[in-house]
Amino acid sequence: MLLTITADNLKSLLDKLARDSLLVAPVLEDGVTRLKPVKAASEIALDYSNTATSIKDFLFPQSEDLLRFVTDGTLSIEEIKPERAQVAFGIRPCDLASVALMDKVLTTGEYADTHYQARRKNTVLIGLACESPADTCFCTSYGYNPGHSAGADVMLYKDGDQYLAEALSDKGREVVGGPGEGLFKPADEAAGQAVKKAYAEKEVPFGKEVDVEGIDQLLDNFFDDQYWDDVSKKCLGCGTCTYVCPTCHCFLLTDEARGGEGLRFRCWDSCMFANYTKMAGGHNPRPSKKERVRQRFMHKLNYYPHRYHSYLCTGCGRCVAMCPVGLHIAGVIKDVKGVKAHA
Amino acid sequence: MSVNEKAAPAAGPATNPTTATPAPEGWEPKIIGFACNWCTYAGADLAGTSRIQYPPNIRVIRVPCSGRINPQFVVRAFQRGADGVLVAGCHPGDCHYSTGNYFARRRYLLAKRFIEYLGVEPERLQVRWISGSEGQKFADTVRELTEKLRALGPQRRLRETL
Amino acid sequence: MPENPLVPSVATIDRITPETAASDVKTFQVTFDDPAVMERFNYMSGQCAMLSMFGVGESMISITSSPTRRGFLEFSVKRTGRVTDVLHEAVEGQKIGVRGPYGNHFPLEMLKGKNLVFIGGGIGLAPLRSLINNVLDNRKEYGRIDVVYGARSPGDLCFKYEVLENWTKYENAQVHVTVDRGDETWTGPVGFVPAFLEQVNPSPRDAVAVTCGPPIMIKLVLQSLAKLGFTDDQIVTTLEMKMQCGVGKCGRCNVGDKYVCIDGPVFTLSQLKQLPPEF
Amino acid sequence: MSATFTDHQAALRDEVKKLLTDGSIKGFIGYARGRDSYHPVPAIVTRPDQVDGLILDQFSIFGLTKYLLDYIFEDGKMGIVVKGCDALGLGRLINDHRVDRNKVHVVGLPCAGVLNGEKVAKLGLGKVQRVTDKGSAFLVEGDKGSKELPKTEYLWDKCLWCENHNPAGADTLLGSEVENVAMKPRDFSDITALEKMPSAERAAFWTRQFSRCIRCYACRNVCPACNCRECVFDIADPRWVGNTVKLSEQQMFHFTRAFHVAGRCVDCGECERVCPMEIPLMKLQRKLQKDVIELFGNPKPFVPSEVEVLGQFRVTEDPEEFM
Repeated sequence: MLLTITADNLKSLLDKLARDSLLVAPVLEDGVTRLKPVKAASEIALDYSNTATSIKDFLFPQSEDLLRFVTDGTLSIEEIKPERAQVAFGIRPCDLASVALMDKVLTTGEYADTHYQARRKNTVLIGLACESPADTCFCTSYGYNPGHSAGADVMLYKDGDQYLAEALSDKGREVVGGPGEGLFKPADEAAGQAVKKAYAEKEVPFGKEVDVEGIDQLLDNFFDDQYWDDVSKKCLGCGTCTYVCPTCHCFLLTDEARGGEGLRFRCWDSCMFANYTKMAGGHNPRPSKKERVRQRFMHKLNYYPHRYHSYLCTGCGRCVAMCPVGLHIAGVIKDVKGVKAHA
Repeated sequence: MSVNEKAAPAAGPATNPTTATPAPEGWEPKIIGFACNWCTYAGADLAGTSRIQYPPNIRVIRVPCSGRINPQFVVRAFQRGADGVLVAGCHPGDCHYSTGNYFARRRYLLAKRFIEYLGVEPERLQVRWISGSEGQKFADTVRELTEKLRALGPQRRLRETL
Repeated sequence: MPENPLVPSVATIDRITPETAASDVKTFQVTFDDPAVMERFNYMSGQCAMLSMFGVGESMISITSSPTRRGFLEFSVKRTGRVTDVLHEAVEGQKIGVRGPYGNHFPLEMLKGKNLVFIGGGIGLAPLRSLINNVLDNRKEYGRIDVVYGARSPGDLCFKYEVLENWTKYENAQVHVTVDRGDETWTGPVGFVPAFLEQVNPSPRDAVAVTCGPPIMIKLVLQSLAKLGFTDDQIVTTLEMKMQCGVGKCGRCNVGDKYVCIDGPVFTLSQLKQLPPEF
Repeated sequence: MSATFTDHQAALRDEVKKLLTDGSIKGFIGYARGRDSYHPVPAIVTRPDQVDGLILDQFSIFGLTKYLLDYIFEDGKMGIVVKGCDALGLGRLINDHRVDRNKVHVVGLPCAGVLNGEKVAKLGLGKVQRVTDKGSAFLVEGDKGSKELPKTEYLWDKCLWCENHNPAGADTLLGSEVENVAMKPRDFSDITALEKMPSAERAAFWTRQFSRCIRCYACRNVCPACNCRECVFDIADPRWVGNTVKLSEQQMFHFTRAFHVAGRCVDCGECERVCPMEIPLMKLQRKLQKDVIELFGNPKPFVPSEVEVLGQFRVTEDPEEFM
């Protein structure tokens, strides 16, 4: 059922959510809009195309404790479990889509990532459709759109001075019927559908430039192409692309101990770093930038699709905007298509 | 919550450096002293053998030369729980290796200002030239530093959380 | 057992056996402190486990004991990095963390009834030892067995008590041992494993070759096996990549779209040839 | 009024084509068009047929010198285009004995200031057709509009107080040298303001900045002074800075990196420019510069010299504060 909520009522709802649980929302600080825990709706910035870092920070934090150990003479291990419930507000459609891609890796298969699963279960995602996609956005290339709501518990669409809202899951309905009680009004179904349609059809200019159709298959026999030599020369070897990416999920396990006790952490790692695959004996299967750059793009556009049947990219455009040298996935897709067309 | 605020509860900077938290009951300042083997360490020794009284708040780490004391050591000491750091070596001109302390002097002129610039109170990092015969100066320096730190309270701005 | 697959269980090192003259390879026999965990730790030859040295980190180590001999696990570890350094400093009775078992295993069904050629180099014999003992414990189910093993020097040969004594006692089983460089006590063959393998000249008829060792040896052994007439489907080998999670999540050990920690480490040569050459 | 970068584009292409064809270089490091006309990207060409992809435009801010490290173990010469500030970065690499001057063919690009593409892109001028130097302003003509942009507002800050408009020691110079005067005196007012803050507020300021860091190492990787063979942050044993991302490790990381390049920073500002989290990294470097100037009387600590500020001392002239 479609609902509406006024801007003021949305503020009240967010204030209530911030008071009763941990609310994560976009905050503008020192020129950067990023997701942060907030105490009140007044801290929230609403004027952003997308946040500098994604919801990944809160579902799969950059470093998180897994266990505590004591090694004084004996050994005891205590598992640490993430317990805190949280509500995330202002999540854009591309980032909602990225959560589904992370889910495939971390919650399916023989083993599940219990930490991620627990956070997922304890997080309410409030999506916010995109009013003005940035010139680096290309979600439409992957079949998403500025109004794409899959993955949201509650989806909001700005409609003039109010918001169209839709609760899409039990968690979402609990928000709308609980803290949101009395703040939402039923919407005119036809008008609401028209708003959704307008968002779904909103133009994403850069998306038109990036055609991903069939790129997974094009890459099947592209491993040895000269292209990787040429393109990787530009790479600086930093980890910006992987760390701002809402779908990159590679990690590292590491210990920190003081005296006889310590913690084991899980932290993000980056396939762009030289030490990422270097083995204890010194052998490194990806010794140069060429192999590492190739790995990153092959993983997103070929290996992951082989395993999980979708691309590991949602066109959020963060790497397009933030790569210091303009070496990003949209460019690689265009290049590969160009190389293949001339081959 | 974002890991970037791991050290901080949801309400902004965790160890909020702007609010002074009172020192816990029974708190004693902890000082890490990096002392050059040839002068300051001998000076500290002399203070001991001459039975000069000074506060027991300092833990001395002996290094070959003040030129060996990487400013990273100082930052780490603060992070791992030091309330104050003393960097000490031979007087200029007296270096066992001729020039080590001249390099240290340049380095700490810059590093001391830089560490302060990052927000550590200036009193917490002391650099002193203390020779092997200056047992009294060593004791005085430690006493002076201890008193200053006692007035300042625990160092929290560079403290790490495990 | 912990709910989180990344959290190890506590185990005790019961026995430490130095394997090589320089003691740079040691075999650690461990048991889980919780008997229920020990009971549930069902593994197959070729699988690995993650050993934790708390405060330093984890290492993925192949299980060298045979699942046919229950009640304990054995790991043979060469001292090569930070974790293995600390492990080598460990004493009997010390506690470590173990999680697993991980990965696929040697294809026993495929080996049944076949003549088997095992080719190992140095510490690369560790995973093969699990399989060889497994096969020998079910001797009747397999055909002729040849073990071709080599190491840099006589002092570098691992599992001597089994290689040179136990295994030779079985019917229709032969052990061929070579060293790159001999010493005053060595009376056996001298030479690199691939050339030695060609001298031993095992027949590819109804046979499967299983090889494990340093990358350069594997590369040359594969060429020698091809020369001897083994087809890609008759050759089984293992891959080694850096691993962190062991459960197909951390993304480090992939070769193409395969994760060595869950899809490997065991591959037939024909499977390997489907993968990009990045290992 | 001087020539714009674009005016030299044809000459650059000719030069590179010639050098590649006659074999005097095996590759050239320059710029190519990026996702729009405000964001040129680095380009490395090795064949004459790729040369037409090279561009020069007034937004070419990225310093290219760090790429030279990828070729130090190879035979043959690499060509590179450098502005005045980039020449300092190159000087850094040469003085640190990381790059052999004899293996680089330097094409110098006299520079009257680089336009801040981030700022100009927001003006909605569309695809840039032409940029003209009008003295105190650049006239930018795009397909959706034109605007005269005052240099003091639209150049990168560092260009305003730049005193190195002409790259020193180039093998080939594009066009002729431009007048070498700074538009503004070197400005440390923001540093002074921070210094004057009560230390608790300053700590809070840096806590806020550092807690944003995602440790992507873009600042390190782009910095010409960060040229160690093995970086301290990559060494596993001893681990100087932990992998975990928490405030204390970020503080350690930024302190260490800033201090490692103290007195060696060439003031190119690339670290701050590439930072995805917009951490004001140059506020660290410029504090160190300011102190070097005040303490050691070196008026230009960002110009590489054979022996750097912390690699030397003066027995009596150095300030003495530690007696």
